[in-house]
Amino acid sequence: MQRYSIFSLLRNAVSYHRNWPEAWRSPDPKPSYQVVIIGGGGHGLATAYYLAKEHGITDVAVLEKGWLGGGNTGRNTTNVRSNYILEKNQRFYEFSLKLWEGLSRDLNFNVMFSQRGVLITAHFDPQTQALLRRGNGMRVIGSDAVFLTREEVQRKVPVLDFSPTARFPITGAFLQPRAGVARHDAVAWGFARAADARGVDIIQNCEVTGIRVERGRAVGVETTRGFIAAKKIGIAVAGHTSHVAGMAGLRLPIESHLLQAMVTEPIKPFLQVSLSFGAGHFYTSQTDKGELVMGGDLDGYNSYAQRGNLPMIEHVAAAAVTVMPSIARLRIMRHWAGIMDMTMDGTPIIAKTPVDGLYIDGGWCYGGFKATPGSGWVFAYTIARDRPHELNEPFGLERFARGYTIDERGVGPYPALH
Amino acid sequence: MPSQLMIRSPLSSGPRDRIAEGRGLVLRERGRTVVLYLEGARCALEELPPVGQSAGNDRERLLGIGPDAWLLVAEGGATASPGLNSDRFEVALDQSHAWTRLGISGPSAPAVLAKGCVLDLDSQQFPPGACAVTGFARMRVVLWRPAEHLRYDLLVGRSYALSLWEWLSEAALEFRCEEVKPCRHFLQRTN
Amino acid sequence: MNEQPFRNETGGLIDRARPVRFVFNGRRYWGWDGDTLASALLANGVRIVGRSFKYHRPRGVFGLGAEEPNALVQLGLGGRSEPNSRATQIEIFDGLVAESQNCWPSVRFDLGAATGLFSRLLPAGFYYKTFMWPPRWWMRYERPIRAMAGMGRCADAPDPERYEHRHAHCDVAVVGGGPAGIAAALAAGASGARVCLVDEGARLGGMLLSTGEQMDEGPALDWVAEAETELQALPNLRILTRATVFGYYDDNQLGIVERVADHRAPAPGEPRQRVWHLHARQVVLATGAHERSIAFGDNDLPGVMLASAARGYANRYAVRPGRAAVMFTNNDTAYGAALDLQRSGVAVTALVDLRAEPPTVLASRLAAAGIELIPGSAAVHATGGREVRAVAISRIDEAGVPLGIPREIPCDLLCISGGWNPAVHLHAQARGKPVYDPAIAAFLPGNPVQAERSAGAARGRASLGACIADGAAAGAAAAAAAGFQLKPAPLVTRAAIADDGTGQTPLRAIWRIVPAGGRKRKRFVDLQNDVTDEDIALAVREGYRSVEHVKRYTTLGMGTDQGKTSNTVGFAHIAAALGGDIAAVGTTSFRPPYVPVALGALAGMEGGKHFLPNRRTAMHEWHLGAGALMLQSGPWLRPQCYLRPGESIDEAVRREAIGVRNGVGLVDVSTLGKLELFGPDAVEFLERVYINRWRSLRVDRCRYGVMLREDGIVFDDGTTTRIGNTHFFMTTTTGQAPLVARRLDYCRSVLWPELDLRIVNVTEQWAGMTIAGPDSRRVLARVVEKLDVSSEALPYMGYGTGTIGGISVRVFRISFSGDLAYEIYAPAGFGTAIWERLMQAGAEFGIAPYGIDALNTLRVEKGHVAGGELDGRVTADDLGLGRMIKPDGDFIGRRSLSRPGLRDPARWQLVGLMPEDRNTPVPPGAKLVDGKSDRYLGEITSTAWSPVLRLPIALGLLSGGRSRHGERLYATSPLAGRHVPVIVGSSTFVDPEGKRLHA
Amino acid sequence: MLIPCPHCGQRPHSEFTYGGDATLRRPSDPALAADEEWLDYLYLRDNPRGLHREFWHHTLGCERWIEVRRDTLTHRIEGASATGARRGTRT
Ligand SMILES: Cc1cc2nc3c(=O)[nH]c(=O)nc-3n(C[C@H](O)[C@H](O)[C@H](O)COP(=O)(O)OP(=O)(O)OC[C@H]3O[C@@H](n4cnc5c(N)ncnc54)[C@H](O)[C@@H]3O)c2cc1C
Ligand SMILES: NC(=O)c1ccc[n+]([C@@H]2O[C@H](COP(=O)([O-])OP(=O)(O)OC[C@H]3O[C@@H](n4cnc5c(N)ncnc54)[C@H](O)[C@@H]3O)[C@@H](O)[C@H]2O)c1
Ligand SMILES: Cc1cc2nc3c(=O)[nH]c(=O)nc-3n(C[C@H](O)[C@H](O)[C@H](O)COP(=O)(O)O)c2cc1C
Ligand SMILES: [Zn+2]
Repeated sequence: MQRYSIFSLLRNAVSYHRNWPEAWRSPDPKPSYQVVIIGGGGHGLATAYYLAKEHGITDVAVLEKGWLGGGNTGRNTTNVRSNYILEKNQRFYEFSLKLWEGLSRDLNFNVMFSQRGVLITAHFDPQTQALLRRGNGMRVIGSDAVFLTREEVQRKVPVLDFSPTARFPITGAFLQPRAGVARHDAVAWGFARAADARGVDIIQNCEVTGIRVERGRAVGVETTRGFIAAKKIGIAVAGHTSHVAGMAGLRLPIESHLLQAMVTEPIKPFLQVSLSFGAGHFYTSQTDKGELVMGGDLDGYNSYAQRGNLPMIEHVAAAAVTVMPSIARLRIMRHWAGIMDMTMDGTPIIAKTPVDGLYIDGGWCYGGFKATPGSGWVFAYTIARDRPHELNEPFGLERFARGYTIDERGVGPYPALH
Repeated sequence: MPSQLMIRSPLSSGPRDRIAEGRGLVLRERGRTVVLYLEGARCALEELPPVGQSAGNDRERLLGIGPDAWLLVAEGGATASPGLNSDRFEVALDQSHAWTRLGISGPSAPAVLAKGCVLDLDSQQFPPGACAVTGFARMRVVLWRPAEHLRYDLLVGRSYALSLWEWLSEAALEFRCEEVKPCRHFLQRTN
Repeated sequence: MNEQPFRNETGGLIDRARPVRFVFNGRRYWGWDGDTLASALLANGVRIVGRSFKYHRPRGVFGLGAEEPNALVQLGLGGRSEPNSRATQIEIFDGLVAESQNCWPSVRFDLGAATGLFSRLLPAGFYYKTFMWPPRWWMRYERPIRAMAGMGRCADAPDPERYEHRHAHCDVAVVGGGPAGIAAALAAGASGARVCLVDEGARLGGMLLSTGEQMDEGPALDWVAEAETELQALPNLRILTRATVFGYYDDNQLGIVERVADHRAPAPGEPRQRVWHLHARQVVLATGAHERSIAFGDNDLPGVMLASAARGYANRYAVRPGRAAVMFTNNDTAYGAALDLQRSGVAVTALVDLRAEPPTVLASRLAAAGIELIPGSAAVHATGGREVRAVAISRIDEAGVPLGIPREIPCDLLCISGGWNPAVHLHAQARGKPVYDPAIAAFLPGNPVQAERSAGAARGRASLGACIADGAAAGAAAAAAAGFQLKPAPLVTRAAIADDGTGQTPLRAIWRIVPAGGRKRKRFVDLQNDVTDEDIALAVREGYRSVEHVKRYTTLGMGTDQGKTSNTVGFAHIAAALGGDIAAVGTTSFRPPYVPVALGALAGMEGGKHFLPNRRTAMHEWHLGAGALMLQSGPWLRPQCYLRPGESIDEAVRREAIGVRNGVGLVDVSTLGKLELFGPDAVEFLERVYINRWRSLRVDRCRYGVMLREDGIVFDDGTTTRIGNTHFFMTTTTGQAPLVARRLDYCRSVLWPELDLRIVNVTEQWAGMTIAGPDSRRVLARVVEKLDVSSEALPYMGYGTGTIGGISVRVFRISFSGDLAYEIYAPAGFGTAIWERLMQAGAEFGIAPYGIDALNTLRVEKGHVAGGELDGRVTADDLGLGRMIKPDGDFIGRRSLSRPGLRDPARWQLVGLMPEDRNTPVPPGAKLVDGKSDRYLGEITSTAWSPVLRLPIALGLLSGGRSRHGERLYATSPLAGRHVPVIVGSSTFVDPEGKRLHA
Repeated sequence: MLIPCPHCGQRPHSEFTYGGDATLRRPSDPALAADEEWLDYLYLRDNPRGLHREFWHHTLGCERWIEVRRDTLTHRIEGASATGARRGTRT
């Protein structure tokens, strides 16, 4: 792998950038691999990378039905944080956040992780108390969180509505300073390049159409490019988890729902934190290119359509101008949607399955981007050792039958509400 | 026994209905409306209007609001007894206080309504006598057309009434809509 | 004064009687009514309008309408300031103020252009390869990078203008008011269908407004005017102009943004923009086509313009976009442009055609006009510092590579035509899949998925006659599909145009002119985002091969124009780099909006004050009058407390709570959900939805009930009263009320349709108020008639009806606060009057209203659970309510309770907590720790100051809490910097025996 | 997306509240149901790519639960029907 740096950039400038090598190879699939990962999103690629890096397993193929990062990795609003309510989540996401902090250098690919802070506005007492419980828990386990007064919020995010007529007066805010945003595509590409450099085969335009199970053991996958045998198979296909797991006869506690997102036209720096509105479903951050990326709540019904609709976009826009009245003339440039793998308790599944040699990383809901390095790391561990790491032990499938669900929102088995 | 207590509208503290007028538009509260919720018809369904239709006259109208549910809307004092034999239903509940009735009329009325209502209010599609329960600016309303030309009546849950009134008044601003009778305006304070 | 050096004396669709004054970059200019900012600037000789995104290169007007990539300006001032506004679509009005953006100190001299010096260091994706050292320094690099990026600025004050939405319905929606759209509307309208014709322009006519074409009977624009009159006369037809269909959504719903008052001040109450939701049964897409560019050296200099745009400026605005022009084309359409420009006074010196054998008709027309035709040649590069001064022309070989030494032709206007892309955006949004047509080297609409059809230039039709015929056919087909009988539309048939044999010769699909060793100059594909052909080649070389990868790596087509003039050209470059054809490359996905839409417009009236409607109780106004501080609680506004002069909130809450414990208080509980259940099976239903028994409940008695979700977790709690043998009155918590109502209805109609009962939501009908405290009975007795409120007649958990002031009320002896208390429900219209009665009657007992904070204090003291504890993760047993579970019989959630996780002794259970020093307040939201590890054992869910004990208390959930009574732990709040030793105990702080309740 | 409420006619989906998979059958006596059967009912879903039978509640309308057959890939709705044996069937 040719290392990226300012020097290699200078060197290549001399030759008009004609000599940059491919970031990753595009090999034909081999007939068999030790591990096949289904899904070339951030999670699948990170898993392959850590299998190679942490466990020395390099006979790995990542199979992607389309183009790398074309799933939710390529369409998410890029919040990276560990400000969860429940301890098991806090610990896992904090682990992931630590990996993020060294990721660009680890991958030798600038993923532009910008720790500008994720801020949630506080408006009402019960909501404030919930934020306090959350932040205090994070602090106890060693993560970072602070609570800002109204005046501090105003200094940090002056564009919020602090007028006396504000629809939702702001009383303070909850901030995780180390949280932030990253460049989503770069995460897929960076992991792909680093995994490839360690010998992983990355195979695009290769859709898995079946999982071959013999005597309770997964032995390989049928694909649009033929059968590929594998000793172990990891599924990391986000919104398509039910579908792919179904190929091995599994039914999962997952529904697929749409989450929409949109970007405004680019403007000069305007918002210095990643902002979440505490009294409704709205959040936004500004990319380095200048657009405000915005999102809201799930559409709320099963769907694989991966496209937006007007009522939700309008609702998000309404929240946006309610929270920041000066952006009314800013224009939306594009809106789209992703297919969310919503679990019955809103918490992911990173686990072995009842089929030997078959592992699942899914159920990421709308929060799996931040998990990318962390889940890749523990999923690789789980596959390599055939048992979960203590961090993902709680995220097993059996938690549903045994009543150990991890229900952040406390809404029960109604995926649309998580 | 006539009540010694004053009944209060969610829109105006006085005894009079709140009214606003604009170009080709009258927006008015219609207090003293009796609303009876009826469910579970004991008579033949053919005798009752199906969902989306109504029967009766402008003094007393039966609105089909659900597959087995009706609202009887009648004018009169809030304690007047409705002229419908409520034995014909398994459930007959006085819901007069649950709803606030507004009337919106005049040539500009459809344009104002179309700002918040997705229904096709074209006279072909929604002729006099038609009714519907629908979302209006995120509130649930019962909307119907009395016989009178270019008039629409609607019921909204009492707790939402002021929000809806303020919404409609703003939507009607372009028709220069203004309150006609002096009536105490409501302060809205949220903290 | 009103000198516009590049404006012709006559011609154009501008009103010379109405001069318009405007300011650009601090200078005053004049234009005419009917101008766009772009045309007015060109008329005034302003050529540099903006700076590009990455290299900050000077840019001028490139297009004529929505496709404009370059001429983006900051429009307006203060709260009306709008970044990134396309000068080509801004209609000027008196007083308009605009300025260039993304430049400092000025657009002519921009320091940011220094990036151009390092541009070799900044190929596509350079930022992925550097800025990684020193570790964690990205945030520092990021700051200047962000400052250079972005474009315009967001306003710094709220927008004073209004926005709104409007719903509309029609049988046939026609998008696009060019000749095809007009013909479609005529044809569909004649059938009697309800038609809506929508066009983004200020007037109908589409391309005809800029081409000045002729029909056999006369100017095509006369036909347009006649058609407009006829359309307007149709009763069922609505024409929306200045209205862009920005999105095509499921079930044939079009999102349209109408610029009501962007070109003038809004009338009072009028919105600035209006978003229409048009529900159409059939849609005709007559959205025309966008001309595209060709990549050659320095093809971004101001003065380089689309041929159709230059033609439009000349014809529509009587503006000469330059003095001397050279045309560069790969197709027929630039010929007409050349002739029109020449006619309008621009000296067109040459037309360079990539094709070796252009059509002879066209060649002879050029010759007649004295324009040199240079076939089989290409523009290799433009020259000039900040503007075009000349163009270098070379002959090209088969592959399009320039041969020999180029010839320079001086010019200040270089018009390009790389052919046309049908505007398939809406078709693709409607899930159609565009298909590549090599004949026109463009993507055409594929098979429609929704009820839509394309017509005219949007379907690759080239000539005016073909567009009209196509539009008419599409309009007729749409009306027929909507069920209407077709009738002839005479105007359509009258629109005859003699075929002059042009537009038939195919284009030569070359979009990249690269001289041997030509690395000195940049060849732009995407002007807005500064994407060059080399960037695309680099992406492909580095393995970013999918069109989506190239897009994301280079940012091709990701600007505000979404690649309208550049995408197909870029795809062609990808195909070339991969050695395949464009069809295999495909397109990136088309997404709404077609043009960017303001957030304010999308928000409509919902932005701000009306965001989520508020609900008010019947006593709302009374509360305000009594000095209540109102709190938002879900949709409701509720009194937090009633402030007396000089009181702090804490003081008021204490006073109110003490008042209840020692005397009597009155609180508004109208927000509770209220359901009535009727029917022989109502009691069976209750048995199935609550964890406790109901069959045994006698008439006129209430009972507290707990409902679970099917997963065994507490869903809601409240009281239900048997007010008749088969008639129950249920209350739910405020927050869950709508959910409970829906879920009970689900149980009834989906799970157990066999049960004979009816559920009616009566929440709105009843105002609710609780009179609580030791004196409450005495007060109630004074006002209530026809009800014996003595403890014998109306015991704890008893129910009765009576009248107050002649109004019948429902009285429940229920207590949330833990004191003697009555919930009184009255018809909402009488709520205030009855409340006032109670206040009057209570005056001598010192009655005071209390708000939700005092209510909360009281229930914490009593150990009753509410929101903080009911967090959606607790079981009844966690709350100490396990004994309520009936011994037998199914109910929702029961089956889940046997799971080990729900019986784990380490579960968090409800406890009461007191500060060890009986003095220090317990920090809200604290975690409970033992001080020995970095784990927490539980958390504080509610805090209060106990009016009875006169010390701070708290409720919490604690792992294995019930077996830890007496233990000492810490309530730690690092956020507040507080760490308080607390003693675990029972959650009931007062009256554990319930004496007060039964008093 | 328009949902054809069998009672009220075509209405935008924003008037409705989603109710999930309509093929689930609550065990008639949950106490007798095996753990797997209960797990199945409570948590496991087919989550099909394609035709889905699902419940919707017409919240800003007739306030009835209805069953809708909808394609989750295209959002095309094949039909909708009322729930509740008794509702509206009486004469
Ligand atoms: C709008 C939106 C906003 C979001 N915001 C955030 C956020 O702010 N923060 C956050 O942390 N998370 C966020 N998320 C969630 C996050 O994007 C995802 O959880 C995460 O990216 C999932 O990564 P993945 O690699 O598991 O899935 P994906 O990136 O979706 O990758 C799965 C891949 O599997 C492929 N695949 C599917 N089926 C097959 C098959 N049969 N054969 C081969 N390949 C197949 C797909 O093509 C896809 O490329 C958001 C998601 C969306 C849609
Ligand atoms: N080769 C070609 O394709 C070509 C080239 C040049 C000129 N022409 C000429 O152009 C004309 C084509 O006629 P036509 O009617 O098909 O197209 P047109 O370009 O005349 O009209 C399209 C109209 O649709 C409007 N529009 C586009 N998208 C819209 C949207 N999303 N919302 C609202 N309005 C939208 C445009 O503003 C325009 O007024 C003919 O006169 C033809 O000769 C064709
Ligand atoms: C963080 C982020 C920023 C984006 N910025 C832009 C942008 O500047 N311009 C643009 O056209 N699209 C932008 N997009 C949207 C993408 O173009 C695209 O719509 C999205 O990745 C979904 O892919 P699809 O539309 O091809 O399905 C952005 C997306 C994300 C996730
Ligand atoms: Zn309905």
